[in-house]
Amino acid sequence: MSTAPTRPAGPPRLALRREWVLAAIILAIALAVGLRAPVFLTLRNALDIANDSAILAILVMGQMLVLLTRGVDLSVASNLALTGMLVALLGKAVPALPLPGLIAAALAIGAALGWLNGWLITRFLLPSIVVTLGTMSVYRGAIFVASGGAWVNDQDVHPLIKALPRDTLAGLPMLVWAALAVIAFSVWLLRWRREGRELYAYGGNPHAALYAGIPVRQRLVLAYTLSGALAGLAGLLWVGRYAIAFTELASGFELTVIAACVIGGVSIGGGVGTVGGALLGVLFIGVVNAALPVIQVSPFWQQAIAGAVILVSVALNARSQRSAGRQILEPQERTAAPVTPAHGAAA
Amino acid sequence: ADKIALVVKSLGNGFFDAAHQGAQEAAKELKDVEIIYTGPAKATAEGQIEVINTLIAQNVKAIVISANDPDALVPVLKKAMSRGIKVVSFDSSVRKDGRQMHLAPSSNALIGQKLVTMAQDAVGKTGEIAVLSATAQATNQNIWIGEMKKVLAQPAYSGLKLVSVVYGDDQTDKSYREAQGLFKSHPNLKAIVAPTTVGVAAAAKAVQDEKKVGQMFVTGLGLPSEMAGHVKSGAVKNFAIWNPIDLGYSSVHAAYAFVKGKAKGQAGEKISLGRVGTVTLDKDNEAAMAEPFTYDGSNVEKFAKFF
Amino acid sequence: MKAFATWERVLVGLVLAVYLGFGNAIDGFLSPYALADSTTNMSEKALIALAMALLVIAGEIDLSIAAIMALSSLAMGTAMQAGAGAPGMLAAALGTGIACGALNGWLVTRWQLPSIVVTIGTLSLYRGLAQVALGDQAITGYPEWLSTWGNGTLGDLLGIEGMIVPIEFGVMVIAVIGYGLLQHRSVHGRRIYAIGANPVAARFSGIAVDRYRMALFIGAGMMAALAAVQLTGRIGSTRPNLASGWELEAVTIVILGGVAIEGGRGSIIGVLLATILLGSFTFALGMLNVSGIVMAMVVGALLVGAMVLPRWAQYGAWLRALRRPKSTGTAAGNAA
Amino acid sequence: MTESTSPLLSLRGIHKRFGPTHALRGVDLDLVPGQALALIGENGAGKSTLVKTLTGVHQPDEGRILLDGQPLRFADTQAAQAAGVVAVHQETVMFEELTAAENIFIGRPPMKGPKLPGLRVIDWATMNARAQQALDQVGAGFAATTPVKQLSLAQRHLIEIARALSQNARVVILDEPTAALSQSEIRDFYGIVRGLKARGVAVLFITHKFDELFAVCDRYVVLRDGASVGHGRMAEADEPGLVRLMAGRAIEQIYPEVRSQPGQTVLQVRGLSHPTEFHDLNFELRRGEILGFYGLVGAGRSEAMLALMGLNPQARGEIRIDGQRVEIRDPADAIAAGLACVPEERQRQGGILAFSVRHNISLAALAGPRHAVHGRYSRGPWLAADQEGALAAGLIERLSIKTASQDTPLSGLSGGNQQKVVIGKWLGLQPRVVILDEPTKGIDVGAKQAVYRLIAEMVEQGLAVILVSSELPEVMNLAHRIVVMKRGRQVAEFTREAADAETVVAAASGLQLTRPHLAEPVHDAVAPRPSTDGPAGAALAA
Ligand SMILES: Nc1ncnc2c1ncn2[C@@H]1O[C@H](COP(=O)(O)OP(=O)(O)OP(=O)(O)O)[C@@H](O)[C@H]1O
Ligand SMILES: Nc1ncnc2c1ncn2[C@@H]1O[C@H](COP(=O)(O)OP(=O)(O)OP(=O)(O)O)[C@@H](O)[C@H]1O
Ligand SMILES: [Mg+2]
Ligand SMILES: [Mg+2]
Repeated sequence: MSTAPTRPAGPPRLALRREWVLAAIILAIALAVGLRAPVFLTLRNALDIANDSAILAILVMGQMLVLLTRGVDLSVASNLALTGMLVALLGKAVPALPLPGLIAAALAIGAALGWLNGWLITRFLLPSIVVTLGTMSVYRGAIFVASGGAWVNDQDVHPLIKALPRDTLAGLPMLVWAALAVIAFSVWLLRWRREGRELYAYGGNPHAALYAGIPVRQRLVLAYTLSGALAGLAGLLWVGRYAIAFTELASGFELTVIAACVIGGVSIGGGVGTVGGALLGVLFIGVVNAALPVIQVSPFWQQAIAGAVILVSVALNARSQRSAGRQILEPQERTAAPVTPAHGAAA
Repeated sequence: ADKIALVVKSLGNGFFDAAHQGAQEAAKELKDVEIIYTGPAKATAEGQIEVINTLIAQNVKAIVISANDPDALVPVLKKAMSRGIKVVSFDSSVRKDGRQMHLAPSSNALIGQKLVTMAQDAVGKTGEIAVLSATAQATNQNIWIGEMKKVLAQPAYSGLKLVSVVYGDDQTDKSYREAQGLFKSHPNLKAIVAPTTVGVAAAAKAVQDEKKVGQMFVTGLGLPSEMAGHVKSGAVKNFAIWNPIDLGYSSVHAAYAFVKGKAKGQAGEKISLGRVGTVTLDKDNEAAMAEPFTYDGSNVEKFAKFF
Repeated sequence: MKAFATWERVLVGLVLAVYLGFGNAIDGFLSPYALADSTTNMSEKALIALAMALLVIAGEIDLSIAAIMALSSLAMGTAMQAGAGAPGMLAAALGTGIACGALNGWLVTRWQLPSIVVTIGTLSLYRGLAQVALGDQAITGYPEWLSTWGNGTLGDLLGIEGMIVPIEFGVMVIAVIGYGLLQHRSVHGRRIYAIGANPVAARFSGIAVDRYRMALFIGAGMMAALAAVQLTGRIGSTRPNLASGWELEAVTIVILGGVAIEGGRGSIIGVLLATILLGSFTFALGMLNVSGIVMAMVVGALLVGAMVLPRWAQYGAWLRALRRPKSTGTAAGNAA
Repeated sequence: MTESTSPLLSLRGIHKRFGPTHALRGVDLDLVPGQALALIGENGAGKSTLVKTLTGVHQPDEGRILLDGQPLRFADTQAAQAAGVVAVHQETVMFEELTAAENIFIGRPPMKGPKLPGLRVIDWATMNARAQQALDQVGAGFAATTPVKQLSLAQRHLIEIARALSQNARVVILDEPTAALSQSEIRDFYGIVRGLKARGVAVLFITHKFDELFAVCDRYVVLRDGASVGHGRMAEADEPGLVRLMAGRAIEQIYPEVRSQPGQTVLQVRGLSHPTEFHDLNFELRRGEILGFYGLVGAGRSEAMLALMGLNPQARGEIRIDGQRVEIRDPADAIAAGLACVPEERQRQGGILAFSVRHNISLAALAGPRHAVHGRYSRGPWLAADQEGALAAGLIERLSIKTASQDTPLSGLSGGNQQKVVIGKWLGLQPRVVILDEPTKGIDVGAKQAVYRLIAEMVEQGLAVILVSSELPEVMNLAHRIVVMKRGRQVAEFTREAADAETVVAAASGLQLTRPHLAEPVHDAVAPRPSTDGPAGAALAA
C-alpha cells in the first residue's frame, strides 16, 4: 500500500480494530453472565464494577506511562500500600488535616517513591525491572517499619479519607470521578503534550530519542514519578475504601495492573498503547472479577481462569498486531498470479 | 535467661501482636525467660522453616509456633526436638509427631457452635447465611466450617440455611469483592459469617457501603480494635474471639513447663498455664484453652484498647 | 563473558564479608550445624535460579517457575496416591515440569510473545490448576526415601559418620557444575549468549533460536520439577501455595549474580555466589531475629545497592551508554 | 564560493578518546556559508565521531568549537540544534510509531493555548501543515500524517532531511545520507543540497561515493586515523589523489580481475515466490561464478535472499543443490546445504556487537552436526579455545581486519571492519554458495577493494557467489551474469559481455530504451513519488 491515507490532525490511533474486538468480548461476557444472573446487567452492578475498577484504572494509567518507555514498575502495589499506610498514619496523627492536604500528601509521597525509581534507573542506567523489583521489597518492608507491624483500623482511619471514595457527585461515586480525572489527565498528557508524545518516541527508539534532542532523562523520571504519584493517590483511595491499612495491603496487585495493560494492548516492548485500550483492559478484568462470584464459579477456579484469559488475550493481541509485510509486488498483479509456483510442481 | 521463640504465621498481624504481648507478660512473670518474636514475610511453610532453622542455630530453649502447614513443618521441628529444643504449637496446629503439645485457643466444636449461635442471635431463627473464609487451604478455617455444618444439621438450627462458602484469601479487597458477590448472588442473604479477622472487617465494610445495615449482619471471629467501628455502625451485632493475649501467655507457660522438665507430653498430663488456669492433654497431646469470648456493643470499646 | 569478571570479585568479597563479619558477631553462625542448616535456605532456590539464569542470558524470563514447582509436586503426590513407586512419582513430577515448560516455550516461540507476559499468565494458570486439583486439601504421607532426599545428609547416604552436608547441597553442587560446563565450556552456552545478545544475528548464523528457547523453557520446567521433588521431600506435603513467591527470589539471585536482565551477559559462578550470598546473609539476619519482612526489605535494598554501587562513580554513564549505537535487543528479538 | 567568506563554524584541534581508542586526534576544519564541505576518510577514520562531537552527542576531550568566531560548547543535542547545527545521522533516527510530522518536529512541536507553559498543548494542525511543507520541499510524495512504520527506508531518509530543513539550520551535516537511496532519489537529493547551499547554509557532507562528492561539494577535508591529513578545493582534486590521501597509499585497481571460469551448476532456484514480496524467480548458479543481482533499492532482492536462507516462511519454490532438491526452513538448513549469507543490515543481522571479534568469527563455524566443518573448531559439544583462536587469527590476517585484538568487542570496530568480520564468519564455514547482500554498503574504498578481492578469491577457489548490490559498477565489474529485479519480479538477465550500464538500469527502472533520458525519475517500488526533475545521468557516470 503506497498511498498514504489522509487523516485528521492528531497522532495515529493505533490498533483501532483490536480495541473493538476487546470491547465486543467484554460485552459478550457481560451479556452471557447477565443471561444466567440478570442482576449482573443492572445499573447498580455496572456502578459496582466501575467502582471496583476505578483504582485499577488509576494504577493502569501510571503503569502505561512506564510501559511506553520500555520500562516496567513492579513497585506500584508496594508504593500504594506504603503511601496508604503513611497517609493513614498522618491522618491519625493530625486529625485536623483537611482533605486537600491528605490528597496532596498522598500524591507527594507516591511521587517521591516513584521519583526514586526513576532516579535510580536513569542516574545509574539500571534496568527498570531490577530496580522496581528491589524497591518493591523495600517499600513493602518500609510499611512494616513505619507502622511497627500494627494495623491502622477502621476507627483510626481519618474520617475524611474514609468518606472520600464513598461520597457521590452527580450520581457517581468520587472513586469513579477520581479515575475519570486521571484518565482525562492521561489523554491530555499523551495526546496533547510534548512530554507524552516523547514518551512514545523514546519507547519506540530510545537510541534515536537522544539524537533527536529529547531530554530523555527528564522524560523517564517523569514517567516513573507520575506512576508513583498515581499509585499514591490509589493508596489513599484504597485505604479509604476498605478503611484499613496494613503491611500486606494490595500485595501482588502489580501483576493485575500489568495484566490489565497487556490485555489492553499496551506493549511491554514500549512505544505502543492507548488510553482507550488500557481502559478496556481494566474493564475486562473488572467484568471477569465481578462475574466469577456471581455465576458461582468455584473460587478454586478463579486463578486458573484469570491465567488462561491473560494468555488468550495476549495471543490475540499479537495476532492482530502482526504487521502485514511490505508488499513489494503490486496488488493487482498479486491477486492475478496464483501463489503456487508453476515450476515447483515437478518435484 | 532461657530463650523461647514465638513463631507466628506472619508478622504484621494484630492478633499475633496481641499474643506477643501475652507472651511478654508470661516472660515477666517467669523471670528468667527471654521472648524472641519472629515470623516470615509471607504466611508460608517454607518461610517458617527458614526461620526455625535460624532459631535452631541460636540454640533457643523452646519454639512456640502457629503453623502455616501442619505437615510441612514436621521435619524441621523434629530436627529441633532432636537437638533438645521443646516445641509447642498454638492457634494453628502442627501434626502430632512434630511437637510436644498443641494448645488450641478453644476447641473446634466450641467455635463452630459459637459461630452458629452468634448468627442466630443476629438474624433470628430463620434465614440464609453464608461463610466468608480466608484461603481455601487454611486448616483451622476448614475445620470450623465443618463444625458449623455439623451444628447446622441439628434440628434446633434447621431454619438457618448455609447457601455458600466463599474465600477472600485474607486479602481485604478480595474479601470485600466476595462479600459483594454474595449480596448479588443471594439477594435474601441475612448474615455473613467470617471466621477470619480480615474477612469479617471487609464484609462489615461492604455491608456498610452497600447501605444494607439492618437488613444484613456480619459476624464471625474478629479483633475488637478492628471491629469497634463496625459494631457502632450496626453492621455487626456481635462477634467472638478468644483472647489472644491469654493465648500467647498460656503458650509460653506451657513451653516453659516443658523446658523445665515439669511437663513430659503424655496423655492425661495436667499443665499449669499461670493465671489462665490448668489444662489437660488429650490423647493427641492437645489441649483447649477456653471457649471464645463474645463481644458486642456493651464491651467492645473496652477491649479495643488492648487488641 | 569471562567467568571471573569484576562483578564476581565483588560478590566474593561480599560473601567473605558476611561470613567473617557475622561469623564474629553471631555466636554459632560458623558452627558446622548452622552452616549445614543455612544451605537448606538456598539449595532448591539455586536449582531454579540456574535455569532462570540461562533463560535470562538468552533474553527470556520465566515467572511461572515456582508455579511449575507446585504443579510438579502435585503430580508427584497424585502419582503416589495412585500407587506409583519412586520411578513413577519422579516421572510424574518431571513430566509435568517438562509439559509446563513446553507450554511456555510453545507460547513464546510459536506466537512470538514476550516471555514476561506469557509467564505472568501461566503463573496464574499453573497455580490456579494446582488450586483446582487440591482445593483446600494437602497431599501428605510421602514415603521415607523422599523425606531422606529432602532432609538427609550425604553422611546418611554414603554411610559416613559425621558428614552433615545435606544431600540437597550435593545436588546443588552437581547442578552448578553441570550448568557451568554447559554455559561456559560448551558450544550450546556460546549459542545461548549469542541468542541473548542478538537473536536476529544468531538466527542468521544458523542457530535454531526458537529451538534453543524451547529447550531452555523445558529445562526450566525440569529444574522446577527437580526442585519441587526436593522441596516436597523436605517438607513432606504438597499444597497449592508451595514455593509461592520463589520466582522473584530466583530472579533476584540471577540479577544479583550479575546476569544482565536484557540478556547476553552473565556467569554461572556469579549465580552460585549470589545464591550463597543471599542464603548466608538471610540466615545471619535470621539469627539476629530480624523479622522476615524487614529481611525482604534488606534483600531488596541489597539488590538495588549492589547494582548502584559500582556505577556510583561513573557520572553520566547513562548518556555514554545510550550514545553507543547498539543493536535493538528485545525489539529485534520479537521481530525475528 | 570565494575563499574570502568567513567560516560559520570552525573546529580547532579537536581530540576525542574512547578508552584506549583515540578516535579524533587534532581535527581542524571550517564550514563556510553557502558551501558544501566533503569529509572523506576510510572506515573508522573518525567521521561519525566528528559529527557527534559537532552535534553535542559527544563532548570533545580537547579543542575548541567556534561558531561565528565565538568559542562554545554544545552540552547536548538540543543546544546544538538551538545554535542551528543539525545532522542527518548515519544510523536512521526514526520513531516508527509516530507520524512523519511528529518525527520532523520531535522535541520542538508547535504549541498553542494559554500563555502559561504548563497548559499549552501541541498545535497539531500547524505542525502537520508545516511538516507537509517541509516534505514537499524534499519531494516526498506522502502525507505528513503517515505513520513512519508504513514508510520505506528511503522515505525515512527524506523525513530526516525534511527535519533538518524545517529547523532553519545554519549548518547541516549529512552523514552518509545516500546509503539507502535509489539512484533517482540521489539525484533529487543533489537538488536539495544545492538548494541548501543557495540559502546560505553551510553543509558538511560525508559519503564513500566519490561521484556524489564531485557532484555537490566545493571543498574537502580528508581524515585519516582521526587527524586531518589534507584539504583543498574539490574542483582541483581527482579521485586517485583523494584515495591516496585517505588510505595513505595509492589504490589503483579497485576491481580485481575475476579469472575463474564457471563450472558445473551448484544451485538451481525454480519458481521462488512469496505472496507479497516477489514472484516466480528462476536462476541458477555455477561453481566459480559470480551472479549479480541488480535492482533499485526495494526491488525485493534482499527478501528473496532471505527466502533462500529459510528466513521467509511464506516463500514457496524449489531449490536444488547439485541437482538434489533441498528443504530449507531455517538458516540452519541452508547452512547445512552449503549456503551462507552476509546480510544487508550489518549491525542487526550480521554481527553481535557485544561479542568479541573471535566469537563473532567462530559463531557459525561452531555449527551443528549437519555441517561439513562440524567438529573442526570444537571437541564434540565442548569449546576448543585454541582452534577457535587459530580460526579467528587466520581470518583477521587474511581479511586484514583492523582490531586491537581478537577479544575486542565488535562494537569497538569501525563499520568497514565490522563488515569484514561478518564476511569472515562465513569463510570459516567453507560454504558452497555465498550470498553477499550489499557487502560494501557504507564502507570505504580500501575496505571495498579488500572485499572485492575476497570475492574474486572465493570464486577462484570454486565457491559460487551471489552478489546483491545497488551499485551498478560493482555488479558490472565483478559478476559473470547479472539478474535484474524490479518490483519483486525478475525482469532481465545479462551476461557480463552483453550488459551495458544503460540497458541494465533501464531494465531495473522499467524505462524504454527509446526514451531520451534515463534520468526520468523512477517510481520506487515501495512508494511511488511524483517526479521532480534532476540532472541527467550524473549518478551513473562512475
Ligand atoms: N562510542 C564509542 N566507543 C568506543 N569507540 C568508538 C565509539 N564511537 C566510535 N568509536 C571508534 O572510533 C573510531 C572512529 O569511528 P567512526 O564511527 O567515527 O568512524 P567513521 O569514520 O564514521 O567510519 P565509517 O565510515 O565506517 O562510518 C573507530 O575506531 C570506532 O571504533
Ligand atoms: N517499508 C519498510 N518497512 C520495513 N522495513 C523496510 C522497509 N523498507 C525497507 N526496509 C528494510 O530495509 C532493508 C532495505 O530495504 P530495501 O528497500 O533495500 O528492500 P529490499 O527488499 O532489501 O530490496 P533490495 O535489496 O532489492 O533493495 C530491507 O532489508 C528491509 O528490512
Ligand atoms: Mg561513520
Ligand atoms: Mg536490500
